[in-house]
Amino acid sequence: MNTAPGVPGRRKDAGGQAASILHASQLSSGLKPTSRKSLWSKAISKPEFSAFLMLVAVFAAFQLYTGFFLSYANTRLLLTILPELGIVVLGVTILMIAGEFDLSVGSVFALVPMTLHALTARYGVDPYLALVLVLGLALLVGYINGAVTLSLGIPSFITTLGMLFVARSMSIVAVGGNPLALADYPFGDVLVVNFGYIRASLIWYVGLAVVLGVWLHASDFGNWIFATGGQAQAAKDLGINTRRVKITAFMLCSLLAGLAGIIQMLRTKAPLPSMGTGLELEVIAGAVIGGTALTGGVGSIIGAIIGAILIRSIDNGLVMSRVNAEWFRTALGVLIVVSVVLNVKAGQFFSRRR
Amino acid sequence: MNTAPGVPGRRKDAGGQAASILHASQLSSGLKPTSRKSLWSKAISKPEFSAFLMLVAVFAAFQLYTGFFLSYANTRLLLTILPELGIVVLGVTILMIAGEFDLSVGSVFALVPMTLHALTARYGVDPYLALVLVLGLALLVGYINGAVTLSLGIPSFITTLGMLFVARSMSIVAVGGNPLALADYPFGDVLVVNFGYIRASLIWYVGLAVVLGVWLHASDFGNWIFATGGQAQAAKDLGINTRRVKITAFMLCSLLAGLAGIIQMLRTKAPLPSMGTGLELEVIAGAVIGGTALTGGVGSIIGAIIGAILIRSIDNGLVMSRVNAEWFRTALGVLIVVSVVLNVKAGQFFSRRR
Amino acid sequence: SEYRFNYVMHSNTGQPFWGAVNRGMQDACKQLNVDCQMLFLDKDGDIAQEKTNLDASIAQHVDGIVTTIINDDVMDESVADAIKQGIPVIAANVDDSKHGAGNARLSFIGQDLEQAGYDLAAEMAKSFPDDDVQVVVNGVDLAQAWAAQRTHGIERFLQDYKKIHKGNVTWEVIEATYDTPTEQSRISAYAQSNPNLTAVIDVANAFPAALAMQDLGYAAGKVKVGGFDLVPPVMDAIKSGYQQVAVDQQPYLQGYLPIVQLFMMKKYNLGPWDVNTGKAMVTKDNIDAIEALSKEGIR
Amino acid sequence: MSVNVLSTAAAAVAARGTPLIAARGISKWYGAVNALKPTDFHVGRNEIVGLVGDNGAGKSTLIKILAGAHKPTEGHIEVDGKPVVLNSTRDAMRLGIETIYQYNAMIPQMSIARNIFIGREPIRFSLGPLRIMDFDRMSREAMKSVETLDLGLRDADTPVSDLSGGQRQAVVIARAMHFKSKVLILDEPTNHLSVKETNKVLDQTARLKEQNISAVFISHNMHHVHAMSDRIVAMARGHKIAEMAKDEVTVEDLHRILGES
Amino acid sequence: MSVNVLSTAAAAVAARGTPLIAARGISKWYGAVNALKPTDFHVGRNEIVGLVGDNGAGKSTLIKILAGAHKPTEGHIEVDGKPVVLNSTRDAMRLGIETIYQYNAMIPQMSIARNIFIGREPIRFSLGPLRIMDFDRMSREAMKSVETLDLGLRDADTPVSDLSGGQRQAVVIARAMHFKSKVLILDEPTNHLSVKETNKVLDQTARLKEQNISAVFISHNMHHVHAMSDRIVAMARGHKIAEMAKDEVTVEDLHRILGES
Ligand SMILES: Nc1ncnc2c1ncn2[C@@H]1O[C@H](COP(=O)(O)OP(=O)(O)OP(=O)(O)O)[C@@H](O)[C@H]1O
Ligand SMILES: Nc1ncnc2c1ncn2[C@@H]1O[C@H](COP(=O)(O)OP(=O)(O)OP(=O)(O)O)[C@@H](O)[C@H]1O
Ligand SMILES: [Mg+2]
Ligand SMILES: [Mg+2]
Repeated sequence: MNTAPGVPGRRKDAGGQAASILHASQLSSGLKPTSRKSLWSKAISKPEFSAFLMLVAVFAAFQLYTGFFLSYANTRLLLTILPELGIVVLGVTILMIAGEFDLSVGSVFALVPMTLHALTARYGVDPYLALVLVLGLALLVGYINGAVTLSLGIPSFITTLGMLFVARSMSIVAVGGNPLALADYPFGDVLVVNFGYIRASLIWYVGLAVVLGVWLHASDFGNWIFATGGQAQAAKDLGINTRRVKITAFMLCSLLAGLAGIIQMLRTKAPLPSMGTGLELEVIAGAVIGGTALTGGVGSIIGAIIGAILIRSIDNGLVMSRVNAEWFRTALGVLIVVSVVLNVKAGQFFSRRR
Repeated sequence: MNTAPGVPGRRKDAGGQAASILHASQLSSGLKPTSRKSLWSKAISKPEFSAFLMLVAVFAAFQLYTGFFLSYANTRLLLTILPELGIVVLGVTILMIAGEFDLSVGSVFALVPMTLHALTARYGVDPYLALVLVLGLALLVGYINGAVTLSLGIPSFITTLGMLFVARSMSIVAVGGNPLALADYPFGDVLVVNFGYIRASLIWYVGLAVVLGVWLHASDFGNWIFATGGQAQAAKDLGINTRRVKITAFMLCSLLAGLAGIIQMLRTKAPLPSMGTGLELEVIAGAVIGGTALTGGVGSIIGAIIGAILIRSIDNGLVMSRVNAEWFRTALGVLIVVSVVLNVKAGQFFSRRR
Repeated sequence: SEYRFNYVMHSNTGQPFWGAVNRGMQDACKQLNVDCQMLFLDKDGDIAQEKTNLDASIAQHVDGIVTTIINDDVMDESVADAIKQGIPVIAANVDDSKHGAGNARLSFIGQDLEQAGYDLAAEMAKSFPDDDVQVVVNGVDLAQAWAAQRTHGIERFLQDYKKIHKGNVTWEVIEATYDTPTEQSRISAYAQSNPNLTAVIDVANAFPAALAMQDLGYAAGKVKVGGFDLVPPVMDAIKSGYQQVAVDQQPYLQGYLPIVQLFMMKKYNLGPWDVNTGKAMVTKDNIDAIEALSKEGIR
Repeated sequence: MSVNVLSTAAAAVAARGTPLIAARGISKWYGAVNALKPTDFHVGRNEIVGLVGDNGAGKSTLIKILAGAHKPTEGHIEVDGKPVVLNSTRDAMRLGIETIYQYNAMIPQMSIARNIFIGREPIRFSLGPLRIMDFDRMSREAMKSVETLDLGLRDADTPVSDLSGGQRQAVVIARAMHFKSKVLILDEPTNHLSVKETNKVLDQTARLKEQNISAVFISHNMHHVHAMSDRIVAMARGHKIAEMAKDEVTVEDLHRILGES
Repeated sequence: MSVNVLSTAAAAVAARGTPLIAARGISKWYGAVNALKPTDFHVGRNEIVGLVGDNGAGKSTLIKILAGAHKPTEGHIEVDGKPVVLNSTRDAMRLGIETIYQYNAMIPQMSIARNIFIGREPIRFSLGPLRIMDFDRMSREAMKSVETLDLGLRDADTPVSDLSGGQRQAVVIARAMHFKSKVLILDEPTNHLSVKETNKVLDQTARLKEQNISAVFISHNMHHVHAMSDRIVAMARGHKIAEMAKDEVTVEDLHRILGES
């Protein structure tokens, strides 16, 4: 409810997307005389640009205030913990662009590694086979989310809220009563090995972001994702299988959440079924801060990355700034709102100038 | 994203509300020959009717399975805990009808009673004065939520997510380091006194529901709330001050959350700043189960009541059914989805028959 | 089965600690052939829901109830009510701070949270240097009673310690949560902005703090780390030397013993008795012996 | 016929006396877009004014200012010769200016009766700030208004989303007529409507004058505009480019003026 | 002239040989609503068929079935005389049937180029399932198609939400022409468009025949229908009620037929 921020250059219509079709005629002069904009002015009119500015501002402020924020050790830490959140934000951003929600990512973030852990440590399943099985499980969860939502015509908010409970419960069932030590995963190094400054997980994150970025922004399927989230009926009329697009996005979203959970479990060597509790709100906040519209059809991978970095940095920077524990969440809440506001305002400012 | 369930009798258009205007011409035969429906057929075509059926079905199933569910002791328990959730659902339902979200209700549910507690127990402020002050605080929080959302043009999802953190942090600040015993509240009895089978809070809940029901469904302001959430631009064009309507709804929502928090604190005699953590999702689920549209403009007080009862009963009924702890939330998640699905399907079934 | 017992507690299902308690309860129930149900919460420490679950158990007329009394007032009425109706109620894990005087529960099986915090801090202080000491306490989420009580115990020790210690003693309480990456990030950030940090004392699993030290490239033991409860990553942290102490309160016993006790009370009319399930300090010295048991979910 | 017929029209005004509403030199900027250049416009008593022009010419902008939905950047509005400030559409409605907007004129989820009375609900009784609507009166009066338009609607509780496009426009017109406004502004009221329903809307508009209601009629269909209007104003790129009495022009003239503009 | 001119029209069909597309006895139920009664309909080679009728008469329903967007409840479709089953709009597009829907024809947030190629993106190269779009070609071809329509558009990357209504319709027509479809279906393409832009759309439609493209033209403006069509089909309440060659009727006849229906 309420359209998303960060869509500069277009007037906000009360009725949202549909209205922007309706107001066709009002917009006839919308075509600026300078249609051939320079690359630069094109870049600064994008919502990601203002998110990026936000990022620079936040980094500069924390660094000036703490003196440590951009130190080797701290950036190393941030780069260690970023991928686990960031990978989930990638999936949720794409799903939100396709016009749907997923509240179950936090639970899937636990379910997948817990099942992997149970299969290997308890039942002695071959780690590779187990990995394949649990990634299949992640896809299945996403498929169920999508199929229930679309076939029964209920909001994904509800379907995935249900899945939030179900998947969390399942991850507890998976580990059972007695905590077992983590099995040895031959692929552990590939996912999380520490290279000194960075870990393998960062390479995975960057790699996934690049592949998904290309897929979303440059491939035909990506085009269909934007079309589906932007105006589902039109997309359907143009022959897009919007059901398939949405279900793919649901499945991808669960898959990435599960993968991120595996990475966290392998890195911390801690198979805790409580992993990722409350992650869903953090992730959606990250996506929105990065310029993704709650109403679908608008968003980007760069925005998803910036949003994830912001969420992680604000938290870390506030502790460095020695904010009192009691006031910590006040600062966090204010910063989230401020970053979205700046995002919107910066977007408007730059789009007015073009 | 995705329109709300439970709007029987109207086709679901891909484009949502705006589309239903657009498709005017397609609907010309929508006016059924039997325009003068009987009261009964009118009643069964309402989404609240199917929510009510759901309720009866759930009650019957739990009673048959457990044998205790509808016992004196258990219904007494249900009626004791219902008002605290129910009052919050009332506020959120009205806000959602007006087209906005509030994620901060869970934190306000703690902030208001904690501040009341701190004012009286720590600073010795007169309880009545303190009550007035904290209800004013609740209104202020709602005002800030609304004013920030509307003035800065950012989604209420983000504003109230920020407020979720801020208000929680404030409630911890309020109680400070060492826990103090609850002061004596002369108005405690008025709010929560135990009459044997029911408590005063139930009377408050019913009273509020009646007053708000009349206000929402029969008063001019209620008409404006539906209009604002249904099609904000049209409402504005018709001279409705949609900003005022929305801010009022935000303030009411916070006020009710705060009041419910006070009731819970007085009933449990426990001033805990963690009260109401995670309440926001439960409350929105209750509203949606009761037929409120996530997109605004559709919903009812009866639905809000039924939704709250369902959320509370499912939880309690599962306890009574001795569902294994590990599987408990699986059952909860499935039941939430099933109840919304039945709600939608029942709505469609009955509306097809009219 | 002969009896139905409910175990009403205050945590959500995600905690491995409670997994062990549940396991103890299940084992006892199997051995005694009784029908047991453990009632978890949706949200950790949601006292209103715990009370509701307690009331629902009473409404169900179960034969006995085990509960955790995480607040001195909230549960009083319901517990008294149950006992009046002939349902025995015993406390486990957390007791009323005034013990039997503050609540009608028949007995208590578990650990004194505040005291355990005190003891953990005392154990860690054994390795503190003679000069200035700077401690950070991760209070996890001070809005939750168990966390606040342990924090309080830790702070009480530090106050006492300050009086006898030669060097300066300073400490700060932060809420770093127990979500692994968040806690790691916050502890790490704190350590960097306080390069003279002596110790991190955690009121929950301390392994994220140990991980933070490791990832910062600190030598093992440069910053002392201590916390509660034994789970595999905690044992790894102790073995690696990044965590010095973990307080084990033997959760298996907190699940097993209350059921046995209720059974005895119902079947043979035996009286209730208190059990201290211990405040065993697990360190590098005794970790190996304990690990074997932990693998079976008994410790 | 020349495009420059402003003088003739001015004479017509003089004949009719003080205009009901008049816009004096109003202009409008939306940010950097100058949607309306300083323009005079008026509606006389018992007069239907046609307003035509290209997409984006500023027609909707002009009438939104008259309706109080937007504030002019420059200039002012006069009603019955007296300058007024319209702070909201409510102010305009109070002065008898009723508008049917091009888009989003109704709340689809709400009933006919409620839609007609939004913002002007009849109150049965008040309890302090709680003003209870008079549902009976709303249904009754809604039906009465709607019946005069002969739509085959028999239930004022039908949600508007169940109506056809023509029925919707009729309800909007009924709303305007119910409140006995002095001027009714219709912004492209026949879009998407069939021949039959278009005829009904045109009929109803023509009958407004019987009730002493003036109107502004905006349409891209020159046949309709010519048939309905007493006077026609043409706009292009925010300017008024022509103003002419209906008898002075043919439909073909109109096409030519707009085609060249 | 009588309404019953089906025979004359049938003769016309015979003259033109096998129709490009034909609907044989198709009907459509939406739940309990019988939107379309069993109906025959066809489009010949190099022919523009006008489709008229009341709101809710079933025009959009009929063409949505031809476009593959809905499945008929009964009956079947023939293309070039051969029965086909259209499971999606993609099937229809593949057979050369391109449609401009009455509502929601575009994704407003997306650029002109992307809108033109949605679902039929030119691929530069593929890496397994990852098919990378050829942006250059998309921009180039989009511009080329759009330029032929003379719209003053110079940047194919402009989002559609920045275009005027007429420009949008033109882009949709450009899309249809780009893919060299055999039949173009236009469902009320001139709604909300000004005289000038309407003329452009009518022009473009008229020029379709030069490129050997047939068309179905739906409108409530009988002047436009009459000007554009070779043959006109009238519908009412789900039935085809009349079918006539253009030369057999006048605009007034059409008004009468629809007014009486
Ligand atoms: N709210 C707004 N914000 C910014 N620009 C606007 C707004 N409303 C209209 N415009 C611009 O103002 C100009 C005039 O628009 P207006 O709606 O008045 O045209 P119109 O004559 O009604 O056109 P149509 O016949 O298509 O309805 C257009 O260029 C339009 O893009
Ligand atoms: N998706 C749908 N579900 C149910 N009923 C529908 C649907 N689409 C159309 N109808 C109904 O089918 C009938 C025919 O509608 P259709 O859209 O084909 O009319 P039309 O001739 O195109 O009218 P218009 O000129 O107003 O566009 C109408 O009664 C309409 O309400
Ligand atoms: Mg207009
Ligand atoms: Mg149609």
